[in-house]
Amino acid sequence: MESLGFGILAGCALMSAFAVVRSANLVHAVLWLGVTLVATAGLYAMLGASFLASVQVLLYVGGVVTLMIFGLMMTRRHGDSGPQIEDVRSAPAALAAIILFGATAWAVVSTDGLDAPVTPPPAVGPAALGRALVRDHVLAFETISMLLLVAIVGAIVIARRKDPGGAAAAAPASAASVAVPKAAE
Amino acid sequence: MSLASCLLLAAALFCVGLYGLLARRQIVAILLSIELMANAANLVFVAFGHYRGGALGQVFAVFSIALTVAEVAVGLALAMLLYRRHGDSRVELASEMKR
Amino acid sequence: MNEHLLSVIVGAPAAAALVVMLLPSSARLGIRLASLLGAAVSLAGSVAALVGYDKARGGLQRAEDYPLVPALGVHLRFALDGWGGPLLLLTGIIIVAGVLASWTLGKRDKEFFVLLLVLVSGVFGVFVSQDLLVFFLFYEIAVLPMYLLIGIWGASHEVRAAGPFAFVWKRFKVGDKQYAAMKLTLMLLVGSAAILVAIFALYLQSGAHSFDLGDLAAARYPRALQIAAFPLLWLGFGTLAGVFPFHTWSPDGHASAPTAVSMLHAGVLMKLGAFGVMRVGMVLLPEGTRFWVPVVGAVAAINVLYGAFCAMSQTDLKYIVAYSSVSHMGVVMLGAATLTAAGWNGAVFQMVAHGIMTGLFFALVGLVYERAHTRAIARMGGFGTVMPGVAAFFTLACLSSLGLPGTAGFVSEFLVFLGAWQGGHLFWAIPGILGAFVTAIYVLKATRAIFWGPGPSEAFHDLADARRTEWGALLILGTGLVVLGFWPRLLLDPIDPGSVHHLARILAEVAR
Amino acid sequence: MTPTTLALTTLVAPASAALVLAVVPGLRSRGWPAAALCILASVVSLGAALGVLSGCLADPTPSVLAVPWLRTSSVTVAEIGVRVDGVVASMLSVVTLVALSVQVFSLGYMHDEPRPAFGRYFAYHALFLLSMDVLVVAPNLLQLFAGWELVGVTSYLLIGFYYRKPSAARAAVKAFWVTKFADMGFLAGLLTLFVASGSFGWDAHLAPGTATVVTLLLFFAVVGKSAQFPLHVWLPDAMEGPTPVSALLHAATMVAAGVFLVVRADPLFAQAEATRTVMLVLGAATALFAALLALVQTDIKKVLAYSTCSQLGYMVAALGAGSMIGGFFHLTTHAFFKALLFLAAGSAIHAVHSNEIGDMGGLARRMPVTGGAFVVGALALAGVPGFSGFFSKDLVLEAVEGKLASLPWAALLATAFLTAFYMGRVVVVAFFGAPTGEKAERAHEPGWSMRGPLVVLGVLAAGGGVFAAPFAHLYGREYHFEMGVGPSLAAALAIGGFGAAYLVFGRAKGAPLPAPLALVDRVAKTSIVNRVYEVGYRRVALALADGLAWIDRYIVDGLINLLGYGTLEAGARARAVQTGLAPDYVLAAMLGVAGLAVWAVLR
Repeated sequence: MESLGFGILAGCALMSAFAVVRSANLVHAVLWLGVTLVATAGLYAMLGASFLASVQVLLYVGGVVTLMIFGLMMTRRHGDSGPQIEDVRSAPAALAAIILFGATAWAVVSTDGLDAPVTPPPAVGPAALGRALVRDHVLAFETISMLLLVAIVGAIVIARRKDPGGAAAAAPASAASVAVPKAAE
Repeated sequence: MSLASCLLLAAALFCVGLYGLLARRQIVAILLSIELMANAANLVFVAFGHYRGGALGQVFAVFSIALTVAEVAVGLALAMLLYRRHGDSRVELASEMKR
Repeated sequence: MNEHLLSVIVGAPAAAALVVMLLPSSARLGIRLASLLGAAVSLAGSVAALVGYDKARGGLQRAEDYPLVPALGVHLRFALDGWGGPLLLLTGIIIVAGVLASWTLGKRDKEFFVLLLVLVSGVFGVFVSQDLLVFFLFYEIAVLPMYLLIGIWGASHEVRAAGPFAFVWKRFKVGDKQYAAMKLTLMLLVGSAAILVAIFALYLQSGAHSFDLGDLAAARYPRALQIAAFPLLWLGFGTLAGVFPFHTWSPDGHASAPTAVSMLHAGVLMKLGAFGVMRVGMVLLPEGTRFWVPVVGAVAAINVLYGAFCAMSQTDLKYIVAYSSVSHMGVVMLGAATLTAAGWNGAVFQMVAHGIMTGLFFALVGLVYERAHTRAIARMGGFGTVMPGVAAFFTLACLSSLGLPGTAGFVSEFLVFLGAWQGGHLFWAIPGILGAFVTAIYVLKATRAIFWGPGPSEAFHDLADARRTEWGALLILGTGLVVLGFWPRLLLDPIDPGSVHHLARILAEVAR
Repeated sequence: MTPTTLALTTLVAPASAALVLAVVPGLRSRGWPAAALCILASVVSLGAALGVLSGCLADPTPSVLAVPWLRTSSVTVAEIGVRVDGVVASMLSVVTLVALSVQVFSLGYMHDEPRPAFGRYFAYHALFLLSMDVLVVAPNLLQLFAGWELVGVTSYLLIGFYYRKPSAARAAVKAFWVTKFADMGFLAGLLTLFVASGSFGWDAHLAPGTATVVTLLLFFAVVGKSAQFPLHVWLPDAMEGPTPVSALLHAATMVAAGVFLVVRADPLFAQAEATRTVMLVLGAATALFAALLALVQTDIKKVLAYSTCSQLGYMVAALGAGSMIGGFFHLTTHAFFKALLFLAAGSAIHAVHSNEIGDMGGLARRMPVTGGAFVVGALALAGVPGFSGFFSKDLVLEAVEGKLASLPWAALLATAFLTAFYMGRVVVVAFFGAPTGEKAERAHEPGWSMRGPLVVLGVLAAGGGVFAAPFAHLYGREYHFEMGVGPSLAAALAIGGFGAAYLVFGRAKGAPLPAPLALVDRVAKTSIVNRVYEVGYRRVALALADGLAWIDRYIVDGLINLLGYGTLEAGARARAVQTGLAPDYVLAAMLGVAGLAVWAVLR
């Protein structure tokens, strides 16, 4: 029963991954990504990482995918909805991917002793995970939070519109626009 | 539902993401592919966490997710810049360094 | 314990360079005096080292040892052997004369003197360092400033594109000072690369776990390695010594270099190459030496005649002197190839004698160029009337370069030919003697073209003779030539035990 | 004062004079002080030389004072110093005496030179005397070689004294090149001698083969320095130098250095019969050849130059015949009368301001001392009995008589006649008959400084024969003279020569040359030998030099440039790989990873 569930989820994940990569329309690509993430979340649940599954769904699918959509909207030329993608290096890219997959697959298959313990060890619940996070890896935990903060501030600084008289959709938030000389072309 | 199968799945996902990274021209599509590859990596973490025990797997997964989010944020900001500068978000445009 | 004379000699120019760096570039006289002081201190030190060298005891004296990288066995080890004294003296004389000769330097004199002094402290280092890696380090310090010195303060001149490789002129302008600097540095660096390979081969093979020349010499190397390593050292150092196929940097380099730089380079640096070949190449690899000596001798003979003939057809004064350096360095290598005490004494003495000769030549050429602003001897003529002093010293330098007894040139050439005769290498000695004759031809041909003949053409009738500081350089070098020519034992006495000391090991190996 | 210290003073005096003149330019540029210093040095040197001579006559045992000069592997290879024996004593006296008289003569002759040039002239003279003395007193062949080359350089400087004249510049360089070319033989001979005998001394016993090689090489140098046949071309051109220089260097002392070398190294030459035969033949040939050329020269100095060549041929022939005394005594007497002739010619040139004997005429009446001196010199040179030349030439002829089917003897006899003939011609044309132009008219006797030396040398040239006996005694040989068939034949030829000259040139001024002389004149004008050297220098040496220089600049250097060019081209092509597009780089990276994975798997 369990392996059936795994099969479905894996197939669904793989299929949607292909869709992300191959779909001509970017919006479809983003949505398919959402599907892949949900499928992986399912797998997490099956692997006993229920908390992670929920985080995955909540944060990844909710946050990242929506953010992607926004990004997509912002960087698309007005009104052209045609197939934007013309991939150019698909042949060598595919070759590299296949070779890499072949090598890793062969490695996984040929190393025996992967499934040595018959009885799976006790599952790690959210409490255990929380304790591990806060007690054993507190330093990493704090650094990650710092990193997130830096990333967000950086993103804002990078994407801030420099010239006050720019395109009409000037974000109301940037009222105090500093008179920064126009970036030299 | 053995560890090997999980690893195989992760490898497949990773390679698909890699293909996307190499083939796609839009910067957003590339970001998506990177998401995919990161996700595959998380899967491996969780799988080993599950089959070998210990919280370490999941801890890594959490951190990895956090990292990926940060990366997407900055990525999109760069995409905005590229779009604003070149009017399109194809990645080949950013080749001023070569001249 | 540690004597400090040698480190003073090596350190003085470097310290002077430091002082000059701190001086404001407006303090023109201060810069020159500081440089002169540094040079004078090292000259005085060299004289003290030469005079203080105990000839009876011979061997290495005034040793100093400061561990640098003990893990690898690299020690900053200075010591004075028979050869060191005279060569230090030569370097001291040339640097003092060089500083005097560039007293009236125009642009950016601060950097010029700093580079010059760093270069010369490298040269001092090479002549006294007993540790192979430190030897190589000082060797590089001596070679690298040349690029800037020629590239910035040099002079360009026109070389017509011709011959099968004329397309090269599309890519870069031959005869340009940057071209000359680049070619000189690149060729010497390729040589240094070969040397480095050989050094590491020796270090690893010797198992002595130390770079000391003594230990490396004591170790026994397999014959195959010696035969393979010797050409590396010979051609590596030989490039700097102007060995035949790799000498082409010398004419361009010296023609483009400013006076003091070509004095130092032709006068001293080329001796570094020959010194390297003998001190490192031959002493450490006796069997390799014995195997390759016929080739070394033959190439040296070619060097002598080839250089002399090339010099005969040059129309540019600096090119004549540059090619004559190639020819005279051939004599040095010829002496080294004889593997006899007389030959080696002659070779080292020729290093000193030729160093002084070329120093004098380039100083004079600098004077003539500074006044007449041309180096084409076709346009010169009758300078004897306006510049009797320069004419007299030029004739003296010419006579010494053609090997007139009573000047230093004769002693060295005579000893080298004597060594060649004793070694039975007639095939090298005959071109050598012919070379001396051909030298007489081109040298006097140039003197006649420049200084003799009716009064100077109207463009040059106002040329002045040498002035105060310029006389200094000429006098030092001129008297050096005559004194060494009249009483060579001043230098031969220390050189002789040095040669015997180094030769003993080779002859023992060769005899076995 | 032992003989060696005296000999040392002959070196120290000119050396210090030359040093002072070199170091104190003021002294030299004012002229007269330099002349005084140089002449003082010559007087001291002459005094010392005469002291050495008298010492030697008392006890002729040789003594040496030498100090090690070159040492290799702490063994003395060569010494420099002073050696005194019969040969040195006589040569030293001759050299210093002639040098002093020439220098005194130069006071008058060079009087109207600018002051600095006048000073420089005497500085060169001091240097020359030093070099010649170094050569004469040399204890071994190496120091002799050193003096040999130094004399060559001073000859270069003195010939080129009027360095503004291009012809003088060319002559000076030519002289130096030819002698330097020949000196290569000397160096090679020295080295072979050292390798064979372990020292540079001349009394070593060598294997016959080596002895011949060494002596032939040394003789090659003699041919160059003493202007024997193939290498004589530089001597006539050397007349570009001032006449006193020609008198001192190119008549009496320097050119005789070659003969002196053979005399000095007599023990070596004794071991090589082959070389001696070569010397005999070449000497005789040069004597005849040069005498013929002297017949047709119009420049009085050129006549004397070829005459010197011819007389040197005499000396070389004598030495080739094995008679050291003959050669050396002829050298001594020749030094006196040839210097006399040159100085007399100089005084005539100084008066008439032209070298051409055509411009001179009937000078004897206006310039009795010069005329008388020239005539005495001519008679001595021709070997008229009673004069010094007669005795020394007789020794030479006596030595050469029986050798090689007496062909050289016949040649030398013919030369004797020709010598008398061409000297007769010069005497008749220049000093007797009617003055040819107003310049000859106004000729007047020079001051005492020029006449004094003429008188001294005249006496020596006339009475030189009297020295024959003590001269022989110096070398422990007996000399007695009796008027046999040989000497009378030679005397007859000499007098006959003069008579013939008077007949041919005596009466008709400007008469066309008789048939045989015209032929010789045409041959001489072609100067084939000179042209051979010219072609050799231009076509061969310079062409080879230009060829090698071209190869060096465009082939050897070209290959190095090619390396540079190749690197730059390769660099340009490699740059194309960097497209500047990010995806390309990522793709390349991933292909690398894939490759690594495969490698990891297959390993």
